[in-house]
Amino acid sequence: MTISKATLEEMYKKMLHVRKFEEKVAYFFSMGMVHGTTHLYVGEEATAVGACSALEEKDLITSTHRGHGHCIGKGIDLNKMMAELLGKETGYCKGKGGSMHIADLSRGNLGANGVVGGGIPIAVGAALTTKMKKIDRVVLCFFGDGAANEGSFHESLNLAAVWNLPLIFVCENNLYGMSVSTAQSMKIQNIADRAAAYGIPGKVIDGNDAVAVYNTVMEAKEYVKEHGPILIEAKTYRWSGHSKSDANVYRSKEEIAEWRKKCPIEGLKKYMLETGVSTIEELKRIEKEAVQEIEQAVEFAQNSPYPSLDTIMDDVYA
Amino acid sequence: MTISKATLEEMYKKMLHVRKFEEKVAYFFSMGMVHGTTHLYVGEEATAVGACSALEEKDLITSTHRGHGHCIGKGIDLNKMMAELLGKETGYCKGKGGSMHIADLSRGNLGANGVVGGGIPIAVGAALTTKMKKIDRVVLCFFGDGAANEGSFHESLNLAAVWNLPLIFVCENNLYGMSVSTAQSMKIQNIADRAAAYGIPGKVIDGNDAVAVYNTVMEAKEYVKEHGPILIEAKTYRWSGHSKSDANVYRSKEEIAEWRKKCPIEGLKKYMLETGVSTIEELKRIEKEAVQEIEQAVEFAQNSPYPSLDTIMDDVYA
Amino acid sequence: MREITYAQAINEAMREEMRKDENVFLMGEDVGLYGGAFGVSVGMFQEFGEERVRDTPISEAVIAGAAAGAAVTGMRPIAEIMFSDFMTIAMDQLVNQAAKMRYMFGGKAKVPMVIRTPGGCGTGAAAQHSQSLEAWFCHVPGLKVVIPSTPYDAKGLLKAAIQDDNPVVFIEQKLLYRKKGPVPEEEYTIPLGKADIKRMGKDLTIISYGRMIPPCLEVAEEVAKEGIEVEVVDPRTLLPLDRETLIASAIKTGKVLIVHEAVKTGGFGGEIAAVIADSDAFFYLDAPIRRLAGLDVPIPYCPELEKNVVPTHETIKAAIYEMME
Amino acid sequence: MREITYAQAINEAMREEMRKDENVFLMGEDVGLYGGAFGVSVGMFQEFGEERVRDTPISEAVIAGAAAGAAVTGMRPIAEIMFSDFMTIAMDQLVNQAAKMRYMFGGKAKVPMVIRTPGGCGTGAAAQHSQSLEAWFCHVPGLKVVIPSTPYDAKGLLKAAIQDDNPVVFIEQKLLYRKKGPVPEEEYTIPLGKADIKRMGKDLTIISYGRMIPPCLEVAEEVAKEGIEVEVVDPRTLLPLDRETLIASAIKTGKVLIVHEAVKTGGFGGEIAAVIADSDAFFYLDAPIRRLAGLDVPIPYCPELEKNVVPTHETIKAAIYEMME
Ligand SMILES: Cc1ncc(C[n+]2csc(CCOP(=O)(O)OP(=O)(O)O)c2C)c(N)n1
Ligand SMILES: Cc1ncc(C[n+]2csc(CCOP(=O)(O)OP(=O)(O)O)c2C)c(N)n1
Ligand SMILES: [Mg+2]
Ligand SMILES: [Mg+2]
Repeated sequence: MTISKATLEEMYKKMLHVRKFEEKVAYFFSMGMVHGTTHLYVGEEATAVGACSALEEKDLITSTHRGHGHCIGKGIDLNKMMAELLGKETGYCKGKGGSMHIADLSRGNLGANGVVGGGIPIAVGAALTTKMKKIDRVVLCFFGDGAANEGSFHESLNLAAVWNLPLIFVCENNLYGMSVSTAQSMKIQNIADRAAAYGIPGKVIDGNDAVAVYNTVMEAKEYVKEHGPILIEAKTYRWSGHSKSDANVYRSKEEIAEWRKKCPIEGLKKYMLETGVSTIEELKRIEKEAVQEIEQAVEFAQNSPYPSLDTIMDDVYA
Repeated sequence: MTISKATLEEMYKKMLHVRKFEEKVAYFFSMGMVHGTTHLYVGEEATAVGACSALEEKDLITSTHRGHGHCIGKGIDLNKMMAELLGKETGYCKGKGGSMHIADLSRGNLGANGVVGGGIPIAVGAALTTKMKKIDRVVLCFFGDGAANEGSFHESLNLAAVWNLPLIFVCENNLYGMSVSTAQSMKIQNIADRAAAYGIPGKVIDGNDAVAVYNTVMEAKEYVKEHGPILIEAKTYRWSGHSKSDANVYRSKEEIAEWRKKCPIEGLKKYMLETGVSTIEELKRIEKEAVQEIEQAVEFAQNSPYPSLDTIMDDVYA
Repeated sequence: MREITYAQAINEAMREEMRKDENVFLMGEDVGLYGGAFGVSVGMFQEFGEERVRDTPISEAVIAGAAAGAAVTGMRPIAEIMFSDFMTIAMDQLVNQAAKMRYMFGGKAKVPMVIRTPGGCGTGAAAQHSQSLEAWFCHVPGLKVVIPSTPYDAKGLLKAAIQDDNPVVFIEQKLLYRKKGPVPEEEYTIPLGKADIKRMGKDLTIISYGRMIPPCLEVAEEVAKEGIEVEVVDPRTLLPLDRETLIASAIKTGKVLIVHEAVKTGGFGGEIAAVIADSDAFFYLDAPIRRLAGLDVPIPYCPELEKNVVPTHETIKAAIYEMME
Repeated sequence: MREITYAQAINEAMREEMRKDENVFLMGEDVGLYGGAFGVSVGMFQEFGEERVRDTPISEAVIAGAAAGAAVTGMRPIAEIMFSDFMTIAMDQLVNQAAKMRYMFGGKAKVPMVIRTPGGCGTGAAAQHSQSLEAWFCHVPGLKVVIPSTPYDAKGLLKAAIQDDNPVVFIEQKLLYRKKGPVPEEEYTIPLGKADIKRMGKDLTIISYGRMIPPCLEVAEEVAKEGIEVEVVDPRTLLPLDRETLIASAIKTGKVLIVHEAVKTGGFGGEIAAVIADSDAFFYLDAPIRRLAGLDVPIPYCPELEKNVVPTHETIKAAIYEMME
């Protein structure tokens, strides 16, 4: 499959958005300007952006606690996203959700999720709607390697398989679920092998290669519409600690350094230059725009008001 | 492996006990003499008895809602078992548990379970005790094909695998979980194939062949003590409806008739006669004893008093 | 008026809503050809087919979660959990997902789903098939909780629940499934959140719900012969609770007896008692607020024990006499 | 006396019991090298090794179930569930299995296990990481439920919980983890089921627990300067509840204010109010029983909203003034 220049540049920009967004978030946290905790997506950009870029706006995703990459990948208003992070009234959730609950139903993002594995059954339901209403779209469900050990993973893959739902399961295997490595939490090498337990195909890909992720999801879309779900395992790595309070005692400096060398953004850049899709000047311009857009989002967010106390009881019931 | 005559005769007798016990229970229900519901084990005798006969008294089992066969297989006081079914004070649970909660901790039966899949995590815990206390025994966990779709199945097999616990998982695949067939509830042929998802061996056997079940569990015992868990899938069939209130609309008469031809008790009898282990007279004597013992149990149960109302608050806390 | 059973009333409610709105569908374990463990969905598979009456694997977590996911994307699922005891397996999806989506997302999501599940003891099914767990759900903002006591209420409330844009836990009562009562053939719904005074009286208020209503009404008739006029108030919807009606009755009679089958400690009776004790009714009460509820034990198997683990005709009557002294 | 934090007190309790009894062990997500999400088990992996401080996969159902299975076969597990919100995933194993085994089996089983889990909001973690679900567990016969408010109580109660032969849900309070308090170096335990009067007073009784105790005590000191003597009673163990101490205090002061962080509707405050309203204290009360509790909403993210979703210093004080009018 050849990917158009526009798409590649869009992917490049979104990956930069993710990277820059997360750098801002990390900074805010380090300055105590943000409340709560957060889970940075740095290092994994190719997975979210590659996968979501293969989707159309009408396609749906469910996301995770580490959801910023998915949000940006699926197309989001960066201003509202940053505002939500700062708990502002102008945020996606009017300041009530924060990092772990950003959702953009209008663009097919059914929401991040604070519960590991919590979004998987919801994706099944969304795919069920898709099938029952005969809508021409797919649902893509992100979750981590850790989530693959939750009962919800099992029940969901099985039900989606039995009902032949148009659902792409994307396991972001970043080798750890908080501090526990996949070697400690499962006795298998590839989570994709679990697909066989449900009679569906499983595929392992390089989650740091945006083009590979894009192409795989592109193919998967056609497959799942006809045959039911598929499980894609994207091998990747998070550069930062699990959350803001992580001292990283369970990983070696060497391991982290090794993976930093496989930077997904550098990888895509190299690909675009080597294949001659874009010139270095074009990419520089994109980088500059990306940085500016994040700065704008920060400004928007910082200038936005907090929600009024009067809103505290709003929106519990429809 | 050759099985001793004593063991084969013991197995034969226990399978008869199960059959006769269940016939009594069915009768009691039809007469409205028993409260509640019950799940008969008729047709599946070879699985429970074959598996448990390969265990020693110190080995542990966890059982299911369809637990009568496991109870008898693991060695039980038939009187107390029948008394429990009738809700009597002399029953295993002093009349508080009934059919779905018979447990005999003194003989290693950790209990039937009213929750589908509910016993699987408990087996993991029992196997963990076994490992931590370095006890030379195994735990055997029974569950149905339906239970294999519960999240608890997934979490349990994975944890047992990761911790290398001495645990034999025995899936009694009787082709239905209540009215829903395995063809409708999973997209795979063999549940044993799910073992690969946890990096453990899986094996399909004929659950109506007591000798095959016995031999498989015998081998598995050695294996799991050294290498961690294994998943055995025993293909079998329940002759009766799911529970007392089942009109059997979801199964054909032909299918039931076909399986009745594969009667596990007849099968063992034939094996014992053909291999010359026992004579027909010997088997007849065993049959007679078995019937008598069940009659005795009925008499014991019927003559036992109901628990006094004073006991209603007892045994909530230790 | 024609009489139908509580189970039939539920069946009719589902069918009527499914005929009207193609987004409504039913899913759960053995709800299809089998017709549901208690026969509640009998015939629906035949009428609507396997797409709209969906048998699921035995997987309560994904049943609830898929309902939430389908609801938030435009369907109006009805999910059956075969026994309310197994809601334990579905709690994350119900409580952390379905109930909270709307608030967490700043009001942008709508989760119109109903979980139907039978509760209560009395069928000899022992500790894991007999619980009354309504109090748990009432502690979850974002949910609505309904527990009907008559065929009429069951039908009207279920139709309202299906039409409601929020996740509703609809708790059915096993022991009422076969009980008959008048149900009109015409279309009607009963608004969620409105209590019903099942019997008027001036001497004492019983607040009860679900399958405890019939014995409370029987006892009320009996003591009426002795001149004690009991008012029986059935909230029907526990969340949101119609506090006004409850408080008004307490003010009127000055005596409140709360009756439920669920275990007393931590039961919903505590909420009711607290609402009254913190209201104006406090100044009108002339006796402590009594709770007559299930004993604080798991449900035992043996019929005699099982029968006596929850309030009975006798204990309800005794409580009334005691309070009238 | 030396002062240590609430988290350290819990850590000490576990270590002391693990040193004494080799059947005691800890398991949970990231409890090992990482030391637990809140650092509660820091250093234990180093002291006891990976066999006795066990990291698990992210699988709450089997964590609870394996604890039950280990307990019934002779171990005394302590299982950590990282946030009490995720107890939703472990409910079947806790409620249907661990809590009921003994009764269902006619008294033959013993299930000595502790589930430690942090509850409460205030950390900016929003709706799925901030709930206070103690009321649910209190509705389950067979369980014990503990929720300590000081380092001293945390240590003594946890040691008692580990020594107890029943399943105990031990709810820790995130916002108290870093709070220091006096804890003796000598061995001690605090019996489960005994309330503690944290402050004596004669004018009004506050019944509260967990992380609401510190603001209640502060406010009590403030209003004492104005001559209002508030008694602050901390049940510490919610199940079994020390009804006598609560009732006695209500009789003494005639005014009861219940304060908890959990959502008001269906919260444990209802149970407390009901116990008092159904006791002799009823005849001594000179004001309605007030409940000051969390608003009936999921926990919002934005700090100002989050802070005001639960009782605060100001609202506690206002409630006292109102009741003293
Ligand atoms: C049900 C549940 N259990 C535990 C947690 C705490 N927790 C949050 S993220 C996380 C690790 C998740 O690992 P994985 O699924 O691999 O995602 P990653 O963080 O690596 O992206 C844990 C244990 C949670 N949020 N939900
Ligand atoms: C968690 C749970 N869900 C549903 C049920 C109701 N139920 C009881 S047995 C059964 C079928 C179980 O099927 P399977 O595991 O194959 O065992 P079998 O009955 O065939 O022996 C069902 C759905 C239950 N007891 N527990
Ligand atoms: Mg991970
Ligand atoms: Mg089966």
